Amino acid sequence: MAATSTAFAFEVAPAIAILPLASFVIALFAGKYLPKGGALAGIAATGGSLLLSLWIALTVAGGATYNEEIYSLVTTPNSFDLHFGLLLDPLSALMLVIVSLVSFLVHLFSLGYMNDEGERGLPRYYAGLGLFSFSMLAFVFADNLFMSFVFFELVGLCSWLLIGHWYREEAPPSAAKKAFLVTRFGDYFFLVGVVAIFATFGTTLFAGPESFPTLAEEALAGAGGGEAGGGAGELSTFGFGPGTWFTVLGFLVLGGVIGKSAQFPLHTWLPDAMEGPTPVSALIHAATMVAAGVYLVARMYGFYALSPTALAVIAFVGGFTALFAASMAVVKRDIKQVLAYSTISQYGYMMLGLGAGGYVAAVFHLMTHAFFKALLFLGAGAVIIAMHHRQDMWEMGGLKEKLPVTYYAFLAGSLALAGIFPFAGFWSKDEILYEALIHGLNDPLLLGGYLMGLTAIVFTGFYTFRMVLLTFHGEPRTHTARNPHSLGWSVKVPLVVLGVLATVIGLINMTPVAEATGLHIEYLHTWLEHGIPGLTVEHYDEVLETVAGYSAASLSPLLPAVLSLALALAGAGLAWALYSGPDPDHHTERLGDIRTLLMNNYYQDEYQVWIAETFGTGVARLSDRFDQSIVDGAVNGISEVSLLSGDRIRRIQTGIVSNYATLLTLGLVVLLLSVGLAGGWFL
Amino acid sequence: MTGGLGVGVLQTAPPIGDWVALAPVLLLALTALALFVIDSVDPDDASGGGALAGTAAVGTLLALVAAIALLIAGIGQGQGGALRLYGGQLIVDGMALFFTVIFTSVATLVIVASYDYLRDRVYQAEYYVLMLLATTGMALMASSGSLATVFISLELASLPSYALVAFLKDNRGSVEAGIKYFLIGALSSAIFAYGISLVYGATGRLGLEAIARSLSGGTQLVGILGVGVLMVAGGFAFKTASVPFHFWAPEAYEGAPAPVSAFLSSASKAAGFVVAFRVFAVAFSPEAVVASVDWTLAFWLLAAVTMTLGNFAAATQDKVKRMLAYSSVGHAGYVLIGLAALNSGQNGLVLGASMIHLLVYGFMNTGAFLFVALAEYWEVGRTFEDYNGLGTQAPIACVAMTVFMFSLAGLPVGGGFMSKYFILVGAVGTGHFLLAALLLINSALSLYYYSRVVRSLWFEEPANSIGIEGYPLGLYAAVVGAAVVTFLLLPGIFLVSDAAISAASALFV
Amino acid sequence: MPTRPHLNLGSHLLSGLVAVALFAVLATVFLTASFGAPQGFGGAQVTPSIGYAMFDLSGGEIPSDSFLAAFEIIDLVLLAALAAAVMLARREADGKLIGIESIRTDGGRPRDTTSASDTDVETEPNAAADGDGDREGAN
Amino acid sequence: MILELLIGLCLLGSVVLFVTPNRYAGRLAAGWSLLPLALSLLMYAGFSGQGNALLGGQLAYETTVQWVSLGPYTLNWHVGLDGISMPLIALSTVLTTAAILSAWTPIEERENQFYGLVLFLEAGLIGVFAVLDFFVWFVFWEAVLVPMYFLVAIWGGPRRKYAAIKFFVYTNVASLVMFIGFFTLVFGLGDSIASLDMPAIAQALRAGELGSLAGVGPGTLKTLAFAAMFAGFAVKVPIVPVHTWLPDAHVEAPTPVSVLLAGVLLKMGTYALLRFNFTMLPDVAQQYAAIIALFAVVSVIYGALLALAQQDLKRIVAYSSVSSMGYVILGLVAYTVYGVGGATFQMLSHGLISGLLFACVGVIYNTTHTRMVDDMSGMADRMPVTTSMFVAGSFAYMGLPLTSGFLGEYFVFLGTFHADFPGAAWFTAIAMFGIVIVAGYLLYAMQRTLFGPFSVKTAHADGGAMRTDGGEGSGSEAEHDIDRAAAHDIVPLAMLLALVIVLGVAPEISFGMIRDAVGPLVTAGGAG
Amino acid sequence: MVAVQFYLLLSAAIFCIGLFGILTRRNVLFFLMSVELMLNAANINLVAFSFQYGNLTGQVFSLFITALAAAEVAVGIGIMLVLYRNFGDVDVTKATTLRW
Repeated sequence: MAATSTAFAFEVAPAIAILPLASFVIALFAGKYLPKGGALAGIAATGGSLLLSLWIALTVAGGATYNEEIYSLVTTPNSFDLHFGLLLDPLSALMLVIVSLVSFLVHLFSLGYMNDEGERGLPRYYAGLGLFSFSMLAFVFADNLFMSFVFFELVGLCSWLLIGHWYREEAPPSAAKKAFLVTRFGDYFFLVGVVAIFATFGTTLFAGPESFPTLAEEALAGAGGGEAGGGAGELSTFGFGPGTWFTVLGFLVLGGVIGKSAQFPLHTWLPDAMEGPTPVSALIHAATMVAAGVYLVARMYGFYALSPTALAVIAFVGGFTALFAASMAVVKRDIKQVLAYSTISQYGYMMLGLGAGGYVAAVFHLMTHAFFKALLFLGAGAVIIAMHHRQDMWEMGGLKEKLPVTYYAFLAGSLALAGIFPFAGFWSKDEILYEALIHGLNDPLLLGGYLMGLTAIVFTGFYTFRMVLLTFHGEPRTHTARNPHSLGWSVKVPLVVLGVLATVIGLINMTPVAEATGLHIEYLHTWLEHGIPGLTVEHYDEVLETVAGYSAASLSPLLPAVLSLALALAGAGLAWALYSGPDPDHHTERLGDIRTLLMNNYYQDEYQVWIAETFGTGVARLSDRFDQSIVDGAVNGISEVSLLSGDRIRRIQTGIVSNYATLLTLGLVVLLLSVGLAGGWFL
Repeated sequence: MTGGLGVGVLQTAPPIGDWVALAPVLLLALTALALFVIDSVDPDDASGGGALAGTAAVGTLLALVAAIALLIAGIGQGQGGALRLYGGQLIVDGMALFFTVIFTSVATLVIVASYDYLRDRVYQAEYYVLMLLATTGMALMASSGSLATVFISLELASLPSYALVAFLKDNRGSVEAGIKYFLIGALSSAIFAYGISLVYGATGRLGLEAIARSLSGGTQLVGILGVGVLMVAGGFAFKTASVPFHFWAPEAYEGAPAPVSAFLSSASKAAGFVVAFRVFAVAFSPEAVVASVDWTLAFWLLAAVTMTLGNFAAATQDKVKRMLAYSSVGHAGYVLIGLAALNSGQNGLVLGASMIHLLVYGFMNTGAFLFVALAEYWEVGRTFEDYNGLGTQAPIACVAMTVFMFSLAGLPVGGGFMSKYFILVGAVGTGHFLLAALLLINSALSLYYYSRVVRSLWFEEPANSIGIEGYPLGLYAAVVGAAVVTFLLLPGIFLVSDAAISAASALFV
Repeated sequence: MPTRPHLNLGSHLLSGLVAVALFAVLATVFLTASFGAPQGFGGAQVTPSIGYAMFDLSGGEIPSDSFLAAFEIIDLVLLAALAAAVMLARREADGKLIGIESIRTDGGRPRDTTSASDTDVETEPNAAADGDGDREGAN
Repeated sequence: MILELLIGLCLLGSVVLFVTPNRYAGRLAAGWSLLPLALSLLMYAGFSGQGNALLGGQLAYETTVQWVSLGPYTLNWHVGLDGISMPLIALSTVLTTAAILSAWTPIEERENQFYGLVLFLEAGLIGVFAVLDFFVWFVFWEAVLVPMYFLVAIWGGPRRKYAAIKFFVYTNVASLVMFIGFFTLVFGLGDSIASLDMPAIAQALRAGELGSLAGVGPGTLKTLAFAAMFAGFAVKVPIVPVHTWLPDAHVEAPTPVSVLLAGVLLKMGTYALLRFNFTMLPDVAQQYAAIIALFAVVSVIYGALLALAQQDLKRIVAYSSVSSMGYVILGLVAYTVYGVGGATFQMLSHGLISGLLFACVGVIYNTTHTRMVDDMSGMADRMPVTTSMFVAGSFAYMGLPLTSGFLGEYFVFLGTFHADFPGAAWFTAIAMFGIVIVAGYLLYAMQRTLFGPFSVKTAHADGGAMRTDGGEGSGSEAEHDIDRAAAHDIVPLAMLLALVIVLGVAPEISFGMIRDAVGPLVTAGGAG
Repeated sequence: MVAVQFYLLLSAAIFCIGLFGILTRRNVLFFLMSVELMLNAANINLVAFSFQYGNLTGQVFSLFITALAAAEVAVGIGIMLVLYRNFGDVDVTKATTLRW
């Protein structure tokens, strides 16, 4: 009975993604005839997905896993198979729940944010949300890298659609374009990576004995064992050593990750993407698009674990991004901008965790972040509704009394974000830093990542509470803030749900506590320990140790935890000191040039825009001029020369018959001479 | 020695069958005489030229039918070999009949068109007589078996042509064209005659096969033979309007009445080629002569220069008729490839390709000039701009003209596509890549200027409203007929290609 | 009217150089050729033999190609020359040719739009031609 | 005889349309074009060919009739389909119908001639893809030029005559070059072939029966012939640097003609390259693979850069065609199943997508009378359906997954990355960067034209139909679509888009037969 | 017996004199006369070679050439007449309306 129920659960698993796809189709074609512009279909679909995901999670919790092909795009004998498949293991099951939950809540929230605000184009909006959910869910349960790429790209499309939702204005379409382009730039490397992985291993499966991480592992083992290359003999490594080549492959895929997860230097699209409706921001930044990158690394962690170089780079980039983005968040005025940079920063932590060998920690943070960041965005959305779509924090203030539900939910999210004990973010962030530290003691690159991550905590604490204080505390600074718009249930319910989760979800993996007490309460760790062989934590740890040469220094988790908590509190305290008054000053202006630098995001946008516009279009213009003048000029030149010479040639025909006779005779003489000389008549 | 010259042959009078074999020629000549009679009986021609044109057309048509019948009947082809009449002075074989078909077809078209063109003009009888005599001369050229008959029949074709070009006696253009044509023609025929005398000097013979026999053992008189051969080639170059004997052509074609231009540029050119084919293939057969007198080199040069000059000069013309005249020179260059490539193993193919091209050219070029005749009849003017927007006024004729132009350019809307590519195949197959490349360049250019006509007809708005008065039946019939044949020769090329290639191959047996 | 010839040296003679060049080529070729002894006619009667040869009759003492066909063709040539010459040379009794007014080889373009180089008989009435006509009329 | 019926139907339709009164011509043409469309789809459904047409495969719908003899060679009417030609024929019929429908609005004079020529063009295209005898094939190859010339020159834009003659002469020269190259091979084969049957020639060539010609040895002869044919076909494709006729022709051509030009005519070039160069002379192709790949990559990147510099929507799509066709060449040179098969698939896919985009531009142009990016913005406000189609088409063009555009490119990349020739991976990786540039210019164009506040700057917009005040901000989108495109404008777009998605989701529909047809080619010519 | 080369040389000279006349004189009549000279150069050859080879072909043919020359002149004179009527001159270089 249990077996059949398990089998049935896996049979219907594709419906997790297909339900939102159906809602997409319904909203697109029938949305304008439906009440709420298709929202109900979306809510029903994602609700269904959520239930199914929970069912799958329960099934997986029972120890079952699933790894099957479900739809074959192309089957080519003796060559690569392109197919869609289902890989249901603890990681994907967990992620399915997160995604479908956030998606469901965002749909719900949208009723209040979009419908109640009299927006146009609701069918388009809900269709976009549906497609987004579909793509992300399908991405999550993808069983091969090709399928991941397919849905990774679709996620990009959806982000373009949703960010550019308000297309009648100038900024959103531009932001949408930027988001798509920057991520596409990353996807270019990803695409090369997928193709190269296909070409190298002949497969892009994530799991199983024929999967590419397994093959790579065998190849490396073979290469280590025998002089002739052993297991690598089967694989074409394009003239590199297998280890080097796998690192290159890892970097290529990482390009896509950096783009989608908005890591330095491809993070510039994300703040601009705030031009989209706020629920969309919640969806993009909490659970879907941005998470996709980190999830992808986690998904193929078995492959990355083979390459210490790739891991170190991931960790360093992550740490750097965490600090870098946090510093920019400090000076922003727009509530969504602050959240945007905090998102970048938080994903930097996840990357740091992954790179530092803290697979569980990163997944943990991915989960907690999904909840508290969704919460923060939705909370910000609620504030924005209340503020009649004003987003500048300096126009707010004192909303605590008017919007108590929002305030407390938002506060819970903020505490989680800042990493204050015992909220969710504390546990997960702390674990990442701990992993980075223990592995980093043997690796300077990791240690650098750790230090940057640690420093970022201060900034995080500061900007988080600056945001909270400016928004909710003090006196209302504008008329709107004094008379905010009231909020409906559809806004409040998601906030409450997420607020609870942000508060308690961290408790599932209290590593310091577990270490200190010896209790087996690291539930997430346990959860990820089982599943498909080769995709488990144990396996990753083993590979990290044997292949990548990671070794953990033995260190109590308590001290680092206390350190990071202290830093977070210091940041928060600074914010409190500066902004707690009824009418806080613009303290950041005292930073002077640094503030300008930070407001301008270290001029990252400028150089990227310069590359894209000035340089790109410059080269394009040059090419065009070259094409018009040289290439096409040659073509036209040939015709002109022909016609000109034609005009010359016809002047031979002077009209005077004596000249004709002369030329005729001359021609004859020439003919006689040439043939005569050839035939030797004159000898 | 005595017997070697075929005195024995002198005794045998041609059997009846041989008269039958000459039926097309005889029909043409008799029609000419009949026209004289008609003219003397009814000098004022109450029918406005109808009787004359009708008689002439019927005569050429009968000759055409006779030629086709003989061709189908296999006279002079196949096992028995060519029919040699008058002691080998005249030869009836596949090639002769094939070209007779070309001449008579063109003549028929032109005569039908002339009925309208010449309406209410004087000297109609002379016009038709001259045209028929010229056709007779051409048919005889195709059948000539000796340099003597070649020369005389060439003159028979030429002399009436001079007069026909100058037919519009009070039109300066026509007269000027006539005098130029005549003067260059006279000069060329003098050179030709001198060439014949030198060939005679080198071989002691005038019969083509006799010359071949004489040369087969090699000759000491290489230089004399060489000069003779080249001068003979010059005579043919005049007739075919090949550089440097082409100077008359643009003027004559432009100045002459358009039907005469059609006649000259199609039939007369073909006549020049057929006799060149026969003389060079039979008398100066490449195997025997080319080693010392490399006339293929000469024709190679002629082909290259002719097609290039013709096409380049045509590209920038303002007047349609003159453009066609130069393009006619260009086409002569294409056909010359057939002669230039004769020294390699594919003789039947390359010569056959040239013959096919001449046949198709006979229709498409005649048709094009007859369209110009139509335009002259309508008095719309003669430049490209004057033709603007004709497509809306006279769509049928313009479709026909489009077919001609594209077919001339070698696009697959007519037989010209097939024939041009056959020539190209021949050039490539015999390794004449340079000629093939030149053909390519020239084709591109020709496409440009031919499509200028199409552009005027269809794409441009008429500058001023042209009043087209009437749709002359004869001209239309001729133009449309030529277009239909041109078009049908695309899928139906197999009707003639086998005959042409086997007729050409027969020369080399 | 032929006038008394007088030597006119000038640049137009330059083109005659081509003829000289041709002569040089011909002379070179001819003088390097070597012929055997002429066979001659051996005292046979040449003139009657020509007659026999021309009409393709047996009886000529000297061998020759047959020329009967050529003879018949030249008959046509002369006929053509006659017709051509008569047509060209004839003038109508009243000095007027019907239909000549609408000459169309110029495309029948209206005279006002033709270019300057376009010297049709209609556009530029020719004084000489007129004078010629007068003289003819006086005869 | 079914192929003859197909071609005959088109020709008959052409003749009928020429004599149809103008006011009925559009509808009759659309109706009539359904006949070949239906027939070709039936043929597609009942397709039973196996293997490659030139390499001894089992042909579908084959007929052979002797036609002419050209010296030692017989020319036959030999038609038949394999898995490469069948999809392309279906593509031709589909796009013809789409083009005819999208012509209803813009073509307002001499309709009967227009539609007659379009059907004539269709006949020519089908002939090119169906015929297997060289000379007959060449007839069709050239015959396609004529209607195209008229279509551009009569109904085109302001510089139509220049563009038309350029197209006409350029491609004609190319044909001649190719012709010479091919016949060099034919004569080099000498007595080993008795006809110009392409399968016979291909097999003889692959059997190594090429002799020497005019003192040139077989090795050099092959290379020369390959170069000549490649140059000839390259113009048609077009490959940089012989591409300059294309933007001119596209810009000046009326939109329905652009649809056909980009959709099918360019495919003639790649189809011919596949059939001739890559099937007949695989050894030369592989010997010079890196050079050919270089041309392909330059086309991809350079074409995309040129597209980036354009302001005219049609020019953008035109140059991007240059870019896209570069992928096809890259795939062909790979000699892998995915490479060659992907190239063929990309032909189909690009045909549909570029047709779709051109048709969209046409719909916009019909309303705004401008195609300049700077002249309009916010079209989405007034033309939501067209905009959606344009967006979908653009993303397909960028290679969005689940559209055929993605798979076409992806197959090519997969196939080429591990191809045998030196530097294959590098060439592929560089070519892939095209997907970034293509996204750049298409997104840029969309952002500028479709989105933002509504405005149109044009000297002769349709009077009061377009309000250029930016509109007011209330009411539903549909109400503002005052110039909503007519249904017959949208139908072809929807039709093409549907096909793009169907092929993107279920590529086996055509990739199955394509793979079957390219299989013999790559197993004989390179690694699988 | 005069060697045949000298007849050849003579004919070449006459031929080139005729040609010279054509190239340098503008009068149609001179042109016609020059052509006659050239044709007669051919006749000299024919007669000389007839003797050389001992057959009559050349001699007979020379008669035909003479006849043709007459016919040619007849036509030529006719054209000359109409030329004169149209251009008022028999100068061949005057008629240049058709060119290029």
